[in-house]
Amino acid sequence: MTTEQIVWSIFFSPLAAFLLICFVLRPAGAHGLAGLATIVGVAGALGASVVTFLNVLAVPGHELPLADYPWLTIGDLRLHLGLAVDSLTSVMLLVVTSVSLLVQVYSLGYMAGDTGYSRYYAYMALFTTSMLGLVLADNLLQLYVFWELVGLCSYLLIGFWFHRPAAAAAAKKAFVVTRFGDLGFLLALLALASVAGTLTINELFTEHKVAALVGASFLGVTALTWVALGLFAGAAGKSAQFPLHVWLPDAMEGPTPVSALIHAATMVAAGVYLVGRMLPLFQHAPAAMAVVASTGAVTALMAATMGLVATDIKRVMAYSTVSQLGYMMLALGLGGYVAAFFHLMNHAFFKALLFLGAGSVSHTTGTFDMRYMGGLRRAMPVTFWTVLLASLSLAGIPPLSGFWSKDEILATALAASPGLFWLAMATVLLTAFYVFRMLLLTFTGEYRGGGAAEAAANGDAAQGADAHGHGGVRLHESPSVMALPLVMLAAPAVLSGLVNLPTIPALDDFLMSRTVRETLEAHHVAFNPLLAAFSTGMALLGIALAWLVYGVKALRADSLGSALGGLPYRMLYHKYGLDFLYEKVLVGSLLYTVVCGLFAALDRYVVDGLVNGAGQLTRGLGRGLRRVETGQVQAYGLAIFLGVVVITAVAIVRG
Amino acid sequence: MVNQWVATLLAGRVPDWFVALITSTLGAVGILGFVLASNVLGVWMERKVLGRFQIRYGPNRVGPVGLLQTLADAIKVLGKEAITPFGVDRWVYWLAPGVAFLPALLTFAVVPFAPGAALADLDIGLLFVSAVGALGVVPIFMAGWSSNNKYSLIGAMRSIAQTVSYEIPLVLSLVGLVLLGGSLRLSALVEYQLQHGWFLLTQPLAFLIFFIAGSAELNRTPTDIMEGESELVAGYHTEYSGFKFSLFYVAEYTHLFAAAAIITVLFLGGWGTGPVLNLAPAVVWFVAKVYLVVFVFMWVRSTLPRLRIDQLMGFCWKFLIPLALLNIFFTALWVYAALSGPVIAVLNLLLAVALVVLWTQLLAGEEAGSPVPYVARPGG
Amino acid sequence: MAEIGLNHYLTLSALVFCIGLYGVLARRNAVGILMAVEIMLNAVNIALVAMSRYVGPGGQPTGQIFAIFVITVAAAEAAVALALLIAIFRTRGTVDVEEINLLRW
Amino acid sequence: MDYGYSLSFYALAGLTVLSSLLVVSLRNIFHAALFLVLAFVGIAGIYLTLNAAFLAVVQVLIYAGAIAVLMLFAIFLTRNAMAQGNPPGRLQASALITAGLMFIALAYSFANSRWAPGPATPPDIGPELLAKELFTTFAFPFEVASVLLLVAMLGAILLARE
Repeated sequence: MTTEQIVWSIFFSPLAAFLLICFVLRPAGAHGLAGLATIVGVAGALGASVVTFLNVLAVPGHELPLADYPWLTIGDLRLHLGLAVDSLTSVMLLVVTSVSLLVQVYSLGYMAGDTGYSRYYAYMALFTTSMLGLVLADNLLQLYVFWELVGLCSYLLIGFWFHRPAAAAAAKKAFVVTRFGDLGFLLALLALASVAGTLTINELFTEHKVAALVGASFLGVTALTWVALGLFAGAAGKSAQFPLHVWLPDAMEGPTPVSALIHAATMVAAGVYLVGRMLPLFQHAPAAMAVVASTGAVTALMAATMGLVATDIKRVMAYSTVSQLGYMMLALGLGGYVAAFFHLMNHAFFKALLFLGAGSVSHTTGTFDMRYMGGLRRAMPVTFWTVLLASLSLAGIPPLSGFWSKDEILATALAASPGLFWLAMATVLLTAFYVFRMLLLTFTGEYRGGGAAEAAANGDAAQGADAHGHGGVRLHESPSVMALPLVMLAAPAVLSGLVNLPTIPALDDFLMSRTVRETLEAHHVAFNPLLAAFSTGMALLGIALAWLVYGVKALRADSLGSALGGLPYRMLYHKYGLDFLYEKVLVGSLLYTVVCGLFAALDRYVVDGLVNGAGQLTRGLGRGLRRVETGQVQAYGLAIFLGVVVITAVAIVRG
Repeated sequence: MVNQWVATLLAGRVPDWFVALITSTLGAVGILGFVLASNVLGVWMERKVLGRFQIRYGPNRVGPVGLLQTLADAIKVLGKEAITPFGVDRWVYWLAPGVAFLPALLTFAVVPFAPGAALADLDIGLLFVSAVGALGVVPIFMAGWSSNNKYSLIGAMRSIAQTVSYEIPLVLSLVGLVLLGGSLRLSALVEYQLQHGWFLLTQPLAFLIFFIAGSAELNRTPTDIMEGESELVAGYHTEYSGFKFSLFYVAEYTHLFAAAAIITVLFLGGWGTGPVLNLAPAVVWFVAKVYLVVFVFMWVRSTLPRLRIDQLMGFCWKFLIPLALLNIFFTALWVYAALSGPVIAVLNLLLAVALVVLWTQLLAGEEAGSPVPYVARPGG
Repeated sequence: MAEIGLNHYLTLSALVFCIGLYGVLARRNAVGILMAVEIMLNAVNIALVAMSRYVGPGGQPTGQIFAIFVITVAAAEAAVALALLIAIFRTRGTVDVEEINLLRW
Repeated sequence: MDYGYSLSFYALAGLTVLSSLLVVSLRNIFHAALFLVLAFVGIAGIYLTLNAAFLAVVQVLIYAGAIAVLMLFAIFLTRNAMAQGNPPGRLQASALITAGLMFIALAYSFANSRWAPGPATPPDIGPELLAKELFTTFAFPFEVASVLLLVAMLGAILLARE
């Protein structure tokens, strides 16, 4: 196979699995084979990705020359279909396919016995296909198509258990909220098409295209800034950045592997990927860069604070994800291209691991509520140790992977903006605290009853057994098909930091492919041992605080919660009231009452008025004009000859 | 001849248009005289001929062999009360007889009595004759409508139907003549006959058709259904009496003589004397032929019974018109083949016999298929 | 009294045309309207023949030929119109155009 | 100046106009039809003054002899409806105005038109010339007119048949 065929096979291999499931396995009733089909498809993609990665590695400049195919020509705008593979793409491919593969394997155990087993794997295959297509796209329109497909898969998978109202609502919420961001993306695309005349990513970075974008302006702001803000809006929706982050915690209603793959490792990273991809364009719009950076920092801190009080283990993960994505955005906003993707890669691994661990835990206990867990360390050693490693990595304890990438981001922030640096540093402390709060609540102390206790607390006997039918009576380690991926993910979660050590910046060199090197200003920041020591100290401080509160219980959590009259606690617990704001104020009052009222009025009086008016005008005219139709031919003849007279008179008068 | 003499006399002394007026007036007066004289003679002749055909004497008391009988009748008619029935359309009722007389008289305007002796030898003379003949139906309408009498009205309606129908074969039959003669001018047609033989010989079928159709136009007995004493009292002139009636009478005879004159011109070589006799002047020959034709008309009248209206119409549409069209077709063939007079005569004679026989068989077969009388046909 | 020329004929034609027009528009009897239509056609023919006589190079019978065609069409028109009229009279019992107005609002 | 010519023109024009006026104004439809014949004859006379003898005769033959007779026939057939005659309709006043305006428009147009000057002496247009033109130059219109007549005849028969 040629290089190009291999690249295409990355895309087509999971697609083949999806089609196979949809059109062969499901109609044939062979639902059990769906998991195998997807795993084989994704494994094929992984293999091809590895080969592609090696190919890219071997090519100087780290870009594969690939042909593209004409698609549409609209005026001067020429659209084509094509794949682009450079170093960034190849890294993303590896991350996506490897995490995806492990999640699929894990799902074999997690989803076993679910009625929607083959449907689940069909969605997953489609998602993997779309995600790979998104990563591989060489132009923004194609990227947008897969972007939306990914969003669709997210919707379908969040609402996978659609019979649960909460899942259906969460799916709807995710879909609607990300649509807001995608509107910006679409507008940016249209602006690019009309101003720059191309949507091919690498073409957009050429000097005269940038000049054209800078030259045009709207409302006193350059088109480039608008485009950058539009793209960032899309990215913010997808990557759950403030204020569009509200959908991600709710998205945890989906199956846990879904959360691991889509809402932790890959899809939510798509926003970061988009901004990173377009960073050569963003860097010409300082205002947009500032927006990206500050949004990232604010999101990171805010999500971390909310993570402090969440009782649902997956929600803690979700806030953590939002927070870490904020880190990445912060890095990108400050020009830390490599740092962002370094962190993205590391995060994908350890966060997937955390999610899968949480899944494993809930699989055993029958609940996601940490208040009913505890003491699982002994019963689930594999889960405990892998999750511990991932947590340490997340907290940024050297020499785990999280430390290296987070430190790079912090260094970048310190160099660019002290204010944002301190926000990020505060987040480090909070991150260490909430992740160990989670760890300690789940794995230490006494077992607090699991799903049965939760049901009893809620006064609902029927919910005694969780969705998977596990009574949660006998604590046990998860089956090996679930434990194995945990172990396999633990390796990169620990080690992936090594690809970009301060002394051996291999990733750094690799990611700076030819195009990026030509178009992007280098923002390499030297390793700062002092900073590293400080941040590690902060992380350790956070861990120590968590230990004090939840480990030895030197500080009571209740008293902390009621500090300052309980106001901070309640504010955090209610997510700063954003959901209330959105649902009740924005949607309920503003949207329903004002906007919808306006549109309803518009529809009723203007649109209907036009339609009815047209009808009534016609009727009225007809009612009036039919009097002319006397049925007497002579009247018509009279009109004809009067017309002749008038025409003659006009001809005479006008000479 | 008289006109020419007058014209030379007046030439140069008065304006040209005045000369034209004088000569026209003189010609008209001459024609009027001839027509009136012929009327008087014609009425006597008809009564005498009919009488002889019916094996009786006819008029023989007034004047020698009853010659003055017409005058006596005229005096009697003029002396009668001029009745104007109640409810008539007065103006039309009064005008109709006068108008009836006019078209017949106009026909004579183009008739060449002798070489150069026509009041107006139009180059479209034949067309003029047809046009004037077509006008003849108007006074019948006037009389029939204005009389406020259903017999009159029905008579007039029959007259319209019959006249309009028979006009078609009448005109079509003349096309053959025009094809051969190459002109519409009556005198030119006469000249042609004098050179190439009478149309009676070269266009026998046309003569037959013209004679029959002309007879119908004249409302003479085999075809006088518009008067039909046995059905309609007296048709369109039921309500007329006295002088007005006599005007209709005169008009009828004028029509008769006009038709005879036209037949003479078109089929009998006009003033031509024939190959042998050249003793008398052309006018005498012409008038003699006219009276001969009139005699034939009277002969037909006394011989044949009156037809029913549906028979009459069917005869026109199914017999005369197709034959007239065929005659045109074959004549055009002869002209195209540049055949000369005698050959055409022989061919057309054979053709006429063949066609008449064939068509008669055809129509007879058709009639045999529908033995139900016309009037009894449902929905007819 | 001026020399009779083209304008005399054209004026006559216009006058007769407008008389016919009045008849078409103002009278109620369908037969009367048809007669008025014939008068209008004849007025046009007068103009055509006068043009043939007075306008353009001599010896061109085009105007007269056109008049002949007009007469032909008029004959066809009269025949069909009267047939229609009789059909209407049979079904509606009237020839008053103000009563034959089913095709109205 | 040719008084005879002028006199005949004015006489015939007067006859035509008067007859036409009576046609459109008489309430008695039968009288109107008779005046129609008179108007046709007058127009035939007008043709004669224009050296169009053939047309004059055709006029008498077709219009006076056929069309007018057809009108009379129609009057006879619909005589039940003829009792009310030919009364003026609703539109009489506006028709009068329209016709007057039309006459003004036509007369103005005629008076202000520049015609190509014609021959001083009347051209001699005999039946031969007309026939030649009709069957050569205008052969196609002639055939079309023939078809039209045929169609009209069939249509009329079909319509009038009970």
